[in-house]
Amino acid sequence: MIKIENLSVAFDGTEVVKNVNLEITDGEILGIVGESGSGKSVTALTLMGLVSETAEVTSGRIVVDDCVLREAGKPVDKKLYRTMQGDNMSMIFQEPMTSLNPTQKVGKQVGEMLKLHTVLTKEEIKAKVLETFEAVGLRNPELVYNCYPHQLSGGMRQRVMIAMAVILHPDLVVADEPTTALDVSIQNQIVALLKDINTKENNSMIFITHDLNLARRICDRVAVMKDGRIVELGATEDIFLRPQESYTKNLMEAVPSRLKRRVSAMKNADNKEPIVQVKDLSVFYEDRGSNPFAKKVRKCIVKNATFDIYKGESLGLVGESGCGKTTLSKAILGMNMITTGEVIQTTVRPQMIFQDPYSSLNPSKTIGWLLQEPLRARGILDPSQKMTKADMEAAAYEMLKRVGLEEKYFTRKPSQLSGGQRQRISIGQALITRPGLIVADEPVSALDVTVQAQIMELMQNLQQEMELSYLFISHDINVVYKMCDRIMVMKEGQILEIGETEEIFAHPQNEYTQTLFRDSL
Amino acid sequence: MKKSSIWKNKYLLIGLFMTGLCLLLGILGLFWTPYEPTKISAAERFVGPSLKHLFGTDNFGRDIFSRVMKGLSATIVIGTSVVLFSATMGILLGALTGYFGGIVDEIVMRITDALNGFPSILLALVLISIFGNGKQNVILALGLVFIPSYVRIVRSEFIRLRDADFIKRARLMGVSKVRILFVHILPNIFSVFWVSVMIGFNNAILAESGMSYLGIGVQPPDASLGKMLSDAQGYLQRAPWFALSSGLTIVWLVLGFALLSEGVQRMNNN
Amino acid sequence: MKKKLFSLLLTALLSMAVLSGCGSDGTGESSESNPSKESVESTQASTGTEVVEKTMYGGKVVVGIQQDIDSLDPHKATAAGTKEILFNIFEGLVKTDKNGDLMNAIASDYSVSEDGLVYTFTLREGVKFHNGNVVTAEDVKYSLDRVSGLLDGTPLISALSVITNVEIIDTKTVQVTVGSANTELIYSFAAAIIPAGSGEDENASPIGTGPFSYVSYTPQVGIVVKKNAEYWQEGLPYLDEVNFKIVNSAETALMELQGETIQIYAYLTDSQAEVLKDKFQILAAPSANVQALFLNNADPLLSDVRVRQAICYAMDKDTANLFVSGGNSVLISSAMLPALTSYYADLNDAYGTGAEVEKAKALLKEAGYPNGIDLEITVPSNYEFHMQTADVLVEQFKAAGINAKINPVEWNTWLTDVYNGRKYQTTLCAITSDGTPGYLMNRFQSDSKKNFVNFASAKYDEVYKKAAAAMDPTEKANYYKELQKIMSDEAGTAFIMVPPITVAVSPKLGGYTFYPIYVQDMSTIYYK
Amino acid sequence: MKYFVKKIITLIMTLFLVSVAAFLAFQVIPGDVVTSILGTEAPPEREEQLREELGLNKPPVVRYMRWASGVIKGDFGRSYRYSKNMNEMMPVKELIGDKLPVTLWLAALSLILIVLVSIPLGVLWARSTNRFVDAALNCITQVSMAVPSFFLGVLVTYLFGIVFHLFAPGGYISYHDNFKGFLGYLLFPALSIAIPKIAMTARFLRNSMLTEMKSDYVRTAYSKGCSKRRVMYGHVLRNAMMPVVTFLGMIIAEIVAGSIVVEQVFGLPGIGRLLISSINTRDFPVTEILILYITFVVIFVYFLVDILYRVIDPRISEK
Repeated sequence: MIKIENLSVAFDGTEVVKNVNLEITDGEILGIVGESGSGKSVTALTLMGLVSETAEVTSGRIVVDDCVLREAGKPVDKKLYRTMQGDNMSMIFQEPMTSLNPTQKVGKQVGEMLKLHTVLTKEEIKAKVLETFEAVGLRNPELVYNCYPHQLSGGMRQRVMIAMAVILHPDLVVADEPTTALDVSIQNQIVALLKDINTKENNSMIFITHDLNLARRICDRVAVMKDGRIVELGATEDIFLRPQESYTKNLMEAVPSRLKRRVSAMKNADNKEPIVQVKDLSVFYEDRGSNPFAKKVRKCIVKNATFDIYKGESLGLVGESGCGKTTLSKAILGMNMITTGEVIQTTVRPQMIFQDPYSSLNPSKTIGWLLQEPLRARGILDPSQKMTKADMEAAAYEMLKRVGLEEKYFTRKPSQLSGGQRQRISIGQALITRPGLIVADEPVSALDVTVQAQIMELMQNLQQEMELSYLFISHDINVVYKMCDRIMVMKEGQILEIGETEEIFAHPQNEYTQTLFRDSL
Repeated sequence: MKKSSIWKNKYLLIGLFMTGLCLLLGILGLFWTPYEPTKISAAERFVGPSLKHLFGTDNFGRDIFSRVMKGLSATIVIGTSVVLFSATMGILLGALTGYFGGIVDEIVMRITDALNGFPSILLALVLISIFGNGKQNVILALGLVFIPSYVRIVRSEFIRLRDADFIKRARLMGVSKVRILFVHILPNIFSVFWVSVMIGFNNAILAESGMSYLGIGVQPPDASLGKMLSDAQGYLQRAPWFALSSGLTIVWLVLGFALLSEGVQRMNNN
Repeated sequence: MKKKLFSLLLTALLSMAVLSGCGSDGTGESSESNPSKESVESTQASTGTEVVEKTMYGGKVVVGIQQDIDSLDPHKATAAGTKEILFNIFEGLVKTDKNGDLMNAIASDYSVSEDGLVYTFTLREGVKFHNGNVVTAEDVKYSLDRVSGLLDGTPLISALSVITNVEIIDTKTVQVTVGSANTELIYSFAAAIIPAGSGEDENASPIGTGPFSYVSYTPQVGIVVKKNAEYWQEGLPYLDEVNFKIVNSAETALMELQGETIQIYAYLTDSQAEVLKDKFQILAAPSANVQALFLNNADPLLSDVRVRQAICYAMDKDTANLFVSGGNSVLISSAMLPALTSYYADLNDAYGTGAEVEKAKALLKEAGYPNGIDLEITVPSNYEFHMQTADVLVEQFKAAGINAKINPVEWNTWLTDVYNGRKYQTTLCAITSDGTPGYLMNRFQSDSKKNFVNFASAKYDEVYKKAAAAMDPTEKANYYKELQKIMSDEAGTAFIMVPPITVAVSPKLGGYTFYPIYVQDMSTIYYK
Repeated sequence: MKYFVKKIITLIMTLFLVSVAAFLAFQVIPGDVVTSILGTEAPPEREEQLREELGLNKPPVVRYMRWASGVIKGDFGRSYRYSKNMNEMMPVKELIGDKLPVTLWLAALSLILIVLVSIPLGVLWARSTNRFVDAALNCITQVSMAVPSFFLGVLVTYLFGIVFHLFAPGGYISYHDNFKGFLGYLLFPALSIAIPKIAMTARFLRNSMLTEMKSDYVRTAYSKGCSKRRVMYGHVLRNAMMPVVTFLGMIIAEIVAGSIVVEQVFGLPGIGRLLISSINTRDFPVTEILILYITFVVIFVYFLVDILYRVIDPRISEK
C-alpha cells in the first residue's frame, strides 16, 4: 500500500509537481498519463527516491506500508531508501540501452540486485538470475547472462530491465514509458509481459506513459496530469469514455484513433494526376566497412518499388524501423543514393519535414532568415526567380502567419521556440517555395498528443489551400489513418501492399499488414 | 534571464577581468610605457620592486614593468597571429574534409594524425631550423604546428552537422555547397570553436616560451614574455623579481584565457 | 644549454686562431703558447697557487664543461672546449706552461737551424704512453706525418702542413724539415704525439702521454680521466680521477655548483659569480677572446672611414663592460691581447672608452649623413654575451644618431653567410687568439682568406710582411704595434673588449692554474 | 588479424613519409655540416676528405636511398658528431640505445605519477560536494597548467634542489651505476612534466565522471539501492575512464615534448636533448633515426591505447 499525500516538488523554487495525491493498492496498475512537462516522471522519481538532489519536496509526504519514506522539510533518509529501492520497489526506464551500464555484463547488473539485498552465494545469485531471465521470456538465458547490453536487441534489453526490476518480487514496480523506444510489435510483447507479471506477482504497478491508447489497454486506473497537478483520476474506462475535465476531454479528442471518423483533405478524388511516378526503383547502399582496401559491399535497401503519388493526396508509408521507409523517401527526393529504376517528378524541388523538430532548424539563425533561405537559394540557382529583399521578407511574414505563428517570432532563434512551433516553422520553410510534394518523415512522432493534433490539422489545411501532395511516413498506424488517403506498407525493403485507407484497414491482404494493424489497436 | 546568468558565471567574469587587464596593458604598451623599455641605466641595475619601478629593474637597469607591457603586446600579437593563422587553415581544411570526406579526407587525416602525435615543440624546432629565427617565423612555425588540432575539431563538427536534418533540408532547397559549408554549418561550430581557440592561444604562448628557452624563439629586438622569462632565469637568485614578474605575467595571461574558455564552455552548456 | 650546443661548433685548428664566442662561454684557447714572458696571474683575484698549503694526493673532482667533445682524436679535435680537456691527456714535443712560455715535454731538447727550416728534437728518456709503451722516434714521426698530411695527403693542422719531411735520425732524435721559415712555428709542435698506427686502428682509444689517461666518454654526459701514475713530471698529478661533466647551461651550472655536484666551473657570468662568491673561490683572468663590432669595410656605407670612426666614437665601452661583464673585461682598441704586453699598443685614447657623441655626429655629418645612419648588427644568437652587448650598443648608438637594429642569426648561418660569405654590414662577435701575436694581425691583410671584414690597407699589408719576416723580437714587436695603429686609425673594426674568464672553484680545492691560453690543467689541482 | 595488418601498413607508410620529410627538411635547413664541424680554419683538403667520408658529395636521392637501404638492413649509420673512440664515430644505434632508457624511464615515471595522482584526485574531486574544495582544486589545477614547462622545471630545481636539498641539481646518476639513484633523480624532472598533466587529467576525469553521473544507468544503479560510493566505483569509474584513456594516450606525445625541455633543464642525457643538439649541429643520421623513433613510439602508444580501449569498452571489440 503506497500513499502519496499532497506531494509538491520544486526545482530552484519552481514547483513542477503540485499537491499530488495518489494511492496505489496491491495488484493494481495505475497509469499516469500526461504530456511532456506534466510532472509525471518527477512524481515517480520522487516516489522512488531517485529525483536529483537539487529537487526539494515542498509539501506532503510519501508513505509506504505505514512507513514514512519522505516528508517535506525533513532530510532524505538515504539509508532507508536504499533498503527499499530494488527490494520493495523497483523501476523500469524508458531507454533500456542507456539505462544499462554499457561496460558491464547484463547478468552481473541484474545479479547486483541480489548482491545488495540478499545474502546469496555467487552460484545462487547466478541461478536466480537465470531463472528470472527465463521468466521474463529471454530465450537462452545463459547466453544473455554473459552479454553486454549492446549485444542485445532493444526488446531483450527491456526484458533484462524487467528481470532486474522483478527479481526481488517488489511490492511496487514503476514503469516509466517502458515501451516508447521500441517497435510496435515488441511494444506489445513487453506490455503483455508486464501485465502478466502483474497478474502473477499481484504487486502494484505504476505505468507512466504519454501514449493514451497504451494506457487504456493496460491500466486499471488512470491519473491524468497537467502542469504538475492531477487533473483527473479514475477508472480507465471512465476517464476515456466519460472524461469530466475539459483538459481531459481535449486530450482524448486529440488522440488519433481509428475509431474516429477520418476526414480526407483531398479535393477531387476522381481526377488523379500523378505528381511523382516511381517505377521499379531499387536503392543500394555501398559500404567497405572499416577496411579501406576491402571491396565495397553493396546492400539493397529498397527493392523494386513501383507506385505513383497523385496531386493533392496524402500517401501514407508505414513499416517498422529499418524497413527502408526513409531510404525510399530520400531516393524520391534524389538525395545521394545509388539507385536503379526510375523516378519521374513533375514538381520542382520537393521538400522534406523531419521527425525531430530540434535538429531540423539551423540553431544559429533567426526564424526570419530561415524562412527566407529557400527563396534566396532559389534566386541563386535561377536568377530569373530572384526576389528583392523586401519581397522575401514579406513572403516570410506571410508564411509565418500561414503556419499560425505571430510576427514577433520573426527575429527569434529556434532555441526560443517550443517543439510544435519549430515544426510549424519547418513546414513553413518547406512550403515557402511552393513545391508540389512534401515528404514528411514522422513529422508528429516527437510531439505531444495535443500538439500532434494541431500540426496534423495545419498540414491538412495547408494541403487544401496549396494543393499539396504528402508522402507521409509514420510508424504510428493511427496517425497514418487520420492523415492519409492511401497507405503503402513496407517490410524489408519491399512494398507489400498499397491501397485506399479505409479499404486497406478493412481488408488487409497481406499477413504482415494484418499483424501490424492488429498490434497497433 | 540571460544577463543574470552571465553575471553568475564567475569563470567568465574573472577570465574577462584577467585577460582584459592584459589586453589593456598590452595595447597601452604599444603607445606608452612608464619608462622607455630599452633605456639602460648603470645606476639602476637590479633594483627591487618599488613604487618607482613596480616590477623592479633588470640586469641593464631597464624598468621591468615597461618591458612586461611591451612583452605583453608582443606575446598577445604572437598568440593571436598563431591562432588566426592555424584556426583559419583549420577551418578550411576541416570544413572540406569533414563535409566531403573521401580520399582527400583520408590523406589530410593521415597527415594530421601523424602531426598530432608528433611533439609540437619538436616540429616547431625543425620548422624554425628551416625558416630561421625571428618573430614572423615563430608565428609561422607555431601556426603550422597547431593546424592539425583545429582540423580535428572542425572536421568532427562538420561530420556531426553534415548529416543534421537542417543541412539535409538546406540541400533539398538547392543551397550551394559553399553556402552550406560557410553560411549554414560554420556559425554552428563557433561555440565549440571559441573554446579551442582560447586554449590554442594559451598553447601558443606556452609553446613560444618553451621555444625561447631552447633558444629558438623570438629574438631581440623583438621581445616576448617567454623570451623575457628565459632571459631572466639566469638571474633567478640574483634578482628573483625579474623572473617572477615575467613568469607570473604569463601565468596570469594564460590563466585568464583558461578561465575565460571555461566560462564560455559553461555558458554553452547552459 | 643552447650556448653549449652551438659552441660545440666553435672551431679552431691547432696552432691557429679561431673565431669564437665570448667570455661567458670561455671558449677558444688553442694549444700554443705565448712568447711573451708575461703571465696573466697579475689579474687574478686570488689563486691558491702561491700560498703553501697542505696538499693531498688522491680524490676525485667533477669539472663542469659547457660543450660536448667534438672528437677524441687530438689532431682532429677543433672545438676549443674539446682541446681544453685533451690538454690533460695528450702532449706534444713541447707544451705551454702557465706563464705562456714553451717548455719541453716529450722532447727533452730541440734546436732550430739558422735558416729556420730544420728542427731537431731529442726525445726525453722514459716517457711512456698510457698503454705502458715508451714513446719512440717512430711514434713522433707517425704523429707529425699525420698532422702535416705526409701520411695520406690530408693535413689535419694547417700550420704544420709546411712540414716537408720528418726523419728519424736515431732512436732518440727526430729531424723535421719545413718549407718556409716562421719564428712562431715552434709553438705548433705542441701537437699531440700518439702511438704509431693508432690513427688507423678502428678500436683505438685515445692514448697520450699526459698527466691523465682516458677512461671513458659518454656523449652528452662527459669524459672521465684517471691519474697517469707514470707521468714524467715528478709529483703530478694529485687527483686520482677527474670527471669532465657536460653542463647544459650557465643556469644549470649555477644550480649544480650550489648543489655541489660539480666542483669547478669556468664559464661563470658576472651575476652568477656574485651569487656564488660567499661559498666558492672565484678566480678570474682575461680570456684570449677579442670582442668587436666587426665592420664590413666593403659595405657601401662603411667603406667611408668617417662612418667607421663615428661608430668607434659612438660606442661607450665602459658602460658595455659594466653591463655585460660587471666591469671585469679589459677594454681594447686593437686585435692584440693586452696580455701580450711586449706587442700590445694601448690605443684606447684614440676613440676614448666612453661615448663621444659629438665627435661621432660631426663625422657622420661630414660624411654626408646629418640625419644619422641605419645600421644592421648581425649577431650569432646563441651567444648570450654578444647578444647582450649588442643590446647595449644599440641603445648607445641612438644618441649619436645611429639607428642600429639587431639581426640575430643561428651559428651555422653565421658561419656560412657572415664569415664565409661576408654578406653582412656589421657583426658583433669575438675572435680568439691562440696566444701568438701574429695570428690576429695576419687576418687583416687585404688578401687573407680570413679577412672577413674586407679590410684593405696597402700600408697594413706592407708592414705585416715586414713583421713576419723579422727575426728580432723587438723589431717584430714594433711592426706589430704599427699594425695596430694603422688598424685603429682606419677604424677597420670597432674593437670592444677582452672578456674575463671567471672560474668558480670549490673551497676544498687548491692549485687552480690559469694559462694564457685557456686550458683546464687538472694536474695541479689538489684537495687541501 | 586484418586489424593488425592494417595498423602495420599504416605504420610503415607513416614512417616512410616522415623519413622523407625529415630528409627533405635537412636539405632545406641552412648551414653546411662540414663547415660547422670543421669551423673556419680547416685545411681545404680536410674539408674535402670529410665531405667524402660523410658521403655528402653524392646527389640527395642517392644519399637517401643509401641511408634507407641501410636502415632496412638494420644499419642506422653513424653520428656525424659523436665519437665512439679515437677514430670511429659513434654508431647511431649505440648512441640512441644509451640515451633511450633515460627518456623512456622519464616518460614512464611521469606517466606513473600522472596516473597515480590524477585518477584518485579526479575521483575525489568528482565525489566532493564541498564548494571550497572544488574551487581550490579548480584554482590549483588551472594555475599549474598555466606555468611554462621550463619555468616549472627551474622552480622545481630551485625549490627541491637548492632550498630543500631533496636532490642534487644536475647530480644525474647514470642507470648503469645506480638504478635506484637514477630513478630517485628522475623523480624530480618527472614531477615537472607531470604537474600540468596531472592537473589536466584530473580535470578531465572529474568532468568525465560528472557527465557519466548524469547518465541513465547511474539512475538505474541508484534504483537498485546502490550507495553513492558503489555507484561511483562500481559503475561510473570504468565508463568515465574510457575518454581518459584516450586522453592519456594523447598526453604521451606531450610527455615526449615535455621531456625535450625538461631534459635540458635537469641536464638529463636523454634522446630529447640529443635530438635538439643533433638538429642544431646538423647531425643528420642521429636526427633522422630519432624522429623516426619518436614517430614510431607515438603511433605505437596510440595503438596500445586502442587496444586498451577495446579491453575497457566491450562495445568496440564487437566491431
